[in-house]
Amino acid sequence: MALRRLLIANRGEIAVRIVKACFDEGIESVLAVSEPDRGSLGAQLADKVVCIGPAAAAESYLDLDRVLAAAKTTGCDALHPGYGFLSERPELAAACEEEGVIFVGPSAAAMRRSGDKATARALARELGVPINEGSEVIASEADARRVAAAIGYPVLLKAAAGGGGRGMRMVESEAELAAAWAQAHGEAEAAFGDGRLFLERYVRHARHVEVQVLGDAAGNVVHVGNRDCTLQRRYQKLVEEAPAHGLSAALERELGEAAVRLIAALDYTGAATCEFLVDPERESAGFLEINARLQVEHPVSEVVTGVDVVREMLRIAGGEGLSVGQEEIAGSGHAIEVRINAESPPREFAPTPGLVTQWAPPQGSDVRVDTACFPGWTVPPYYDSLLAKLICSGPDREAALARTRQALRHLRVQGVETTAGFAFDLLAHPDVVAGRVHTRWVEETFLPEWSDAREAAAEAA
Amino acid sequence: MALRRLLIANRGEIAVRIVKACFDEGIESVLAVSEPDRGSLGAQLADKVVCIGPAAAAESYLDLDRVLAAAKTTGCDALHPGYGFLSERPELAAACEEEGVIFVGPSAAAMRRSGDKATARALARELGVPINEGSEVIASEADARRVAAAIGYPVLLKAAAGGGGRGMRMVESEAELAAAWAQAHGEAEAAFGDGRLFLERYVRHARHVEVQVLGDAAGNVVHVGNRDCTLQRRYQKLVEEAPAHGLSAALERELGEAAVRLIAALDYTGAATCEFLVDPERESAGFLEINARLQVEHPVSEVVTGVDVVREMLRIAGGEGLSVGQEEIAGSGHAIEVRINAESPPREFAPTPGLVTQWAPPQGSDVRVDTACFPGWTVPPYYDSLLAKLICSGPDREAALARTRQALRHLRVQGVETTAGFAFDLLAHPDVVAGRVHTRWVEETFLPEWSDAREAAAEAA
Amino acid sequence: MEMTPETIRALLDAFERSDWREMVVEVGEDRLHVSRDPLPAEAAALAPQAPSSPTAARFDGAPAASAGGDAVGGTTPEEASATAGGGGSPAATGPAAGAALATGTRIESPSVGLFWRAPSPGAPPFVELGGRVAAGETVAIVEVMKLMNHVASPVDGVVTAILVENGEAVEFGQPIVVVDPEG
Amino acid sequence: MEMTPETIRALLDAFERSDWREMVVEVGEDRLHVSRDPLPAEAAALAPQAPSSPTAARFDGAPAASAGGDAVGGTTPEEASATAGGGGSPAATGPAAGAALATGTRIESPSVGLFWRAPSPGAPPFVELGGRVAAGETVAIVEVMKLMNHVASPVDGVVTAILVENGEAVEFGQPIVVVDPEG
Repeated sequence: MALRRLLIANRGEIAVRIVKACFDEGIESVLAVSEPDRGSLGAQLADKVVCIGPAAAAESYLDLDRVLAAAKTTGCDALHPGYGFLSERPELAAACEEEGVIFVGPSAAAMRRSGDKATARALARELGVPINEGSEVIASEADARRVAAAIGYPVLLKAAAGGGGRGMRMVESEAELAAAWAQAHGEAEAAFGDGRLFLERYVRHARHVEVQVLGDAAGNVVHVGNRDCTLQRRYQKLVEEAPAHGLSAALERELGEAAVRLIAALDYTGAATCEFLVDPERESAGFLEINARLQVEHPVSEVVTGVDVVREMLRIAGGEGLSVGQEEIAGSGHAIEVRINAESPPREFAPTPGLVTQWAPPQGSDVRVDTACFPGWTVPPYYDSLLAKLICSGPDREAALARTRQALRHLRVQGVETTAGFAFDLLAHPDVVAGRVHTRWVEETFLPEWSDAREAAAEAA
Repeated sequence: MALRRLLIANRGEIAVRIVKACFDEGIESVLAVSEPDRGSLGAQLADKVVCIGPAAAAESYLDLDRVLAAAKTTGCDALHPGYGFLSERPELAAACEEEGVIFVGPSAAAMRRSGDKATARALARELGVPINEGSEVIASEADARRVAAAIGYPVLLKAAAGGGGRGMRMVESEAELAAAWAQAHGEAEAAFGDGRLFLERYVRHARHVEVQVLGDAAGNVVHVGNRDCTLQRRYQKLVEEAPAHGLSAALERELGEAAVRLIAALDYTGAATCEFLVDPERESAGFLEINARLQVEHPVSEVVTGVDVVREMLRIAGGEGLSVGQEEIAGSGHAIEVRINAESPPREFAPTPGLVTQWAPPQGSDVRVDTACFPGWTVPPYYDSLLAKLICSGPDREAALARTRQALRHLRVQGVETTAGFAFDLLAHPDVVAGRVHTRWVEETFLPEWSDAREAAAEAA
Repeated sequence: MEMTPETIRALLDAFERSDWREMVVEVGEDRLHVSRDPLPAEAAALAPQAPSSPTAARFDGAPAASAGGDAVGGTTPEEASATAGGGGSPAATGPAAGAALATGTRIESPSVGLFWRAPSPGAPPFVELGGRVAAGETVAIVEVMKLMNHVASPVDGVVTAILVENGEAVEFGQPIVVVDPEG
Repeated sequence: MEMTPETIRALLDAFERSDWREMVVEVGEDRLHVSRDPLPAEAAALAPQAPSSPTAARFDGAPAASAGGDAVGGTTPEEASATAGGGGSPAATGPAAGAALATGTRIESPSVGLFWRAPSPGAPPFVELGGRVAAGETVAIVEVMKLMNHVASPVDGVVTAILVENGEAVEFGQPIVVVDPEG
């Protein structure tokens, strides 16, 4: 039975995105907001708004009981967690099941199986999917020391409870482990209310490639193509593309099939992403993990395939089957998403909250802008700094890149400093144009060059 | 040779629409603005802005010399006039030709032939297109009296220089002629700087159906389907649809072919609209006139056919051929455009200029919003009151109507009173749902009912 | 006349039993202003507050003249009306919303949840209109998924308004009880 | 020293011949402030004024570190830079823009068009920097498609700035000449 009224337990651009999908599906949208988000764009667009707590995420967006109470007291029959916050907490899915609220996502059991890195890795091994070596959840720094020595440095410390680069640290040698452990633990605790960590082998010069998957209650599982998210800064994705460029048809097929097999084995409903590390030289891929939620970068897949991932999630949650079969999903052209953050690149990407006095994103047929920003909105200092996602497309990667740079040049924003200029320079770099990058390229190659050029220009002026 | 830099000699939503087409085509956009429009959305989005004069349209948007000087001084190689203002003035097309600026539209000669109602009518007669009886331009009220008596009352007084309902008056009897003549003349003078009038037979219970046509320099002419613009108030269109509903396939074909023949005979480049009065009972159509410019309601044709009318105009002006042939243009589904005006329906649709404190139009896959509005924009009192066009689509007319009503319910606007609530009620009326309307239905049937219901509700409260 | 707790209680009682929409009583520097409709100042406090944007009030999609009956879209005009008003506090449109008091300390809900006047069904309420309450004393419970949040009065005083019906939904920051420390 | 027309002329002359960027002379209550860069107050007056929105300043698409070379889109980074600054008055980025004067009556262009200092090529200019002008006297011509609009000074005074180069494009409302009635 189709959903009737949906609680959106999130904020920012993804709240707006889900309100839009509700509009499309004829579902009433109720947005749970924190105090400073009462006037947000999502709150303006939603059918109903309920304030659940103060600015602090721990007492609002991260408070499971309040979120659930918001759904219950407003008569919602379903809840969409968005990404981040509580989206990867099996406890929320379980509590929804208990309270008779449909969770838009996998069952608590499926989320535990997919979200637990050790289980997911074991499953991959079982299914013959090549994996990237890593540990189970680690209890203490001392244990981490032992495990890291066994895997061999460098290693990656990662949060067990969620993705998005929060609680992630590269550790080059044992000497760095103590500090990295403390930082990653604290970050994960703050972001997900769960500081558990695990370790992974770090592959140099690897690319981050992921596959978008959808599964329905009838057991149908399809993949909606792959994405490349290699351009990262401190494990925060900066730019995402669909499809991943330069992969052989065989590798693309292999990744897609592996992702479908993994999700199909999990009795999984909703959207999932299977992440892989790809070694471009050896044309090999290692499975990393499953993200059991909608991802920030889902629009690039939507743009190239025409599949509306969020609407599919809502339909699946309402018990309907997938609206498309694998044979109907064909990618066409290339799409690039650039995250526009309210940050100051010259000041170490420090957040720049404040009043947005001008906001006029470019309008173009090949330009999609997912944002919660509007002129007069004050970017609050309490949450992440994502201001907008600029998604540009073209018949091929070159055209999409050119369109993206054109769109970045035409973004009119005043009041807060943004990463738009930085992103323009990034996408104009020959290595990016040629696709010769890896997950640490921004920090190792681009940022030093970029800072030097800025300083030289400042001196010359 | 493709256009390089385009002067947009217009304002409001159509300026934004043309900036968008320039972005798509990789053309630099220069927007000519009046003093109060310096901060408009179009001015924010354009590559360059040039202020041509004060608020008064006569000294800015209607001043041919200033518009042309703006194009010349900013190094533009082309000029798009939009709709209204100077868009139907052959003098502008001629001056552009003289100055070596490409006019995005027909040649001055083609505009004269198509824009002159008598010539166009004669051409239609020659081509065997049935016409609605009317006069040539009339010199005086006395002449009008004589011509009207010959045609037979009721008659329509119309401005020779432009459309959009400006300078249009229905005259039921000779007694009304003097007042109507003065009003229509004054209105036409104010809107187009040209008070010339002509007369037309008024057909009761007729529907207004028009055909969108595009012609290129090579002589290719295609039509991009038809539109129904029957819902009008005082000859101002309120709602437009594509395709016109309930026409027989034969009549649809007849209108499309007639429009193509007319435009093909005129050596015409760019976008044109051929207007017809349709008698739905007798399934007969009479040719009215040609609008030699882009029209407000072009988006509904774009939505159902996928043809980007404005981009085609730019390509044609740059000497390229039409990107589509007639056999490739097929309508799919139904689209409805609602004009959201800054007007107060209960106060006789008086304009409501002022500061827009909230502007959050609905977001949906089947919803397109063409607007120059944004939160913090002040609707100036100097120009027309069009705030936004809400274009909703669906697989059929019923779905498109439902989507439109849903979108109207979700439009969040504060600061200025709008026609959104009025439009909602209009589109919920059984006669509109059934398509049982004519060009005077809003004034004769709907508005009296609506006012009564409002008053009754006010008393009950 | 003096604005003693008794006087206030008597006045409020009279108001409660009346069909008056609004009452203003001024005694010396004291001013009691009660209204069944939200007062301007109260209305602002009850409506969603945008730091730098207008409150999210909506176009009421179903004006008087509308025939209604829009089945597509999931939201019927009736539902649209019900949510019109900007998704503000549920109580703002509830029956108790009218009894807003301009004077006194407004105690706000610490969370989204359900508002309970008594510790358990059938038990006597924590406070009554016109009753005395000490600082730190519980005036109500806001239940968040079975978790009972006791809401304490920050001041000694007289309860001059109870703004939410027992068992109704409240949101964070919504005024629930008013205590006048002058009383 | 007194701020007579002669003094002002002499000072401006000295400034013109110097490589100073800015000059401030205060004599009693009179204050002469000349700068080759737009002065803050002047800059605001020269930038496009939005009644209720920020001025349309743009992200400069070609920062120092950019390799540039973006051919698609019609606007090269160079062109983007050239139009950056919000499409304000063309002269604001021109060489003459610097000689902005904080005092005096700013005469604005009555139209978009071309700025001419003389009635015809080769003829002597209507006014010179530091020269006297009477109210009603022509200070410049703004040509709009061959139509010569004579721009008259609204006051008697001394020409303290000519803000646009001969033959340059101007837009409506752009300050073109400054006349100090105190002079």
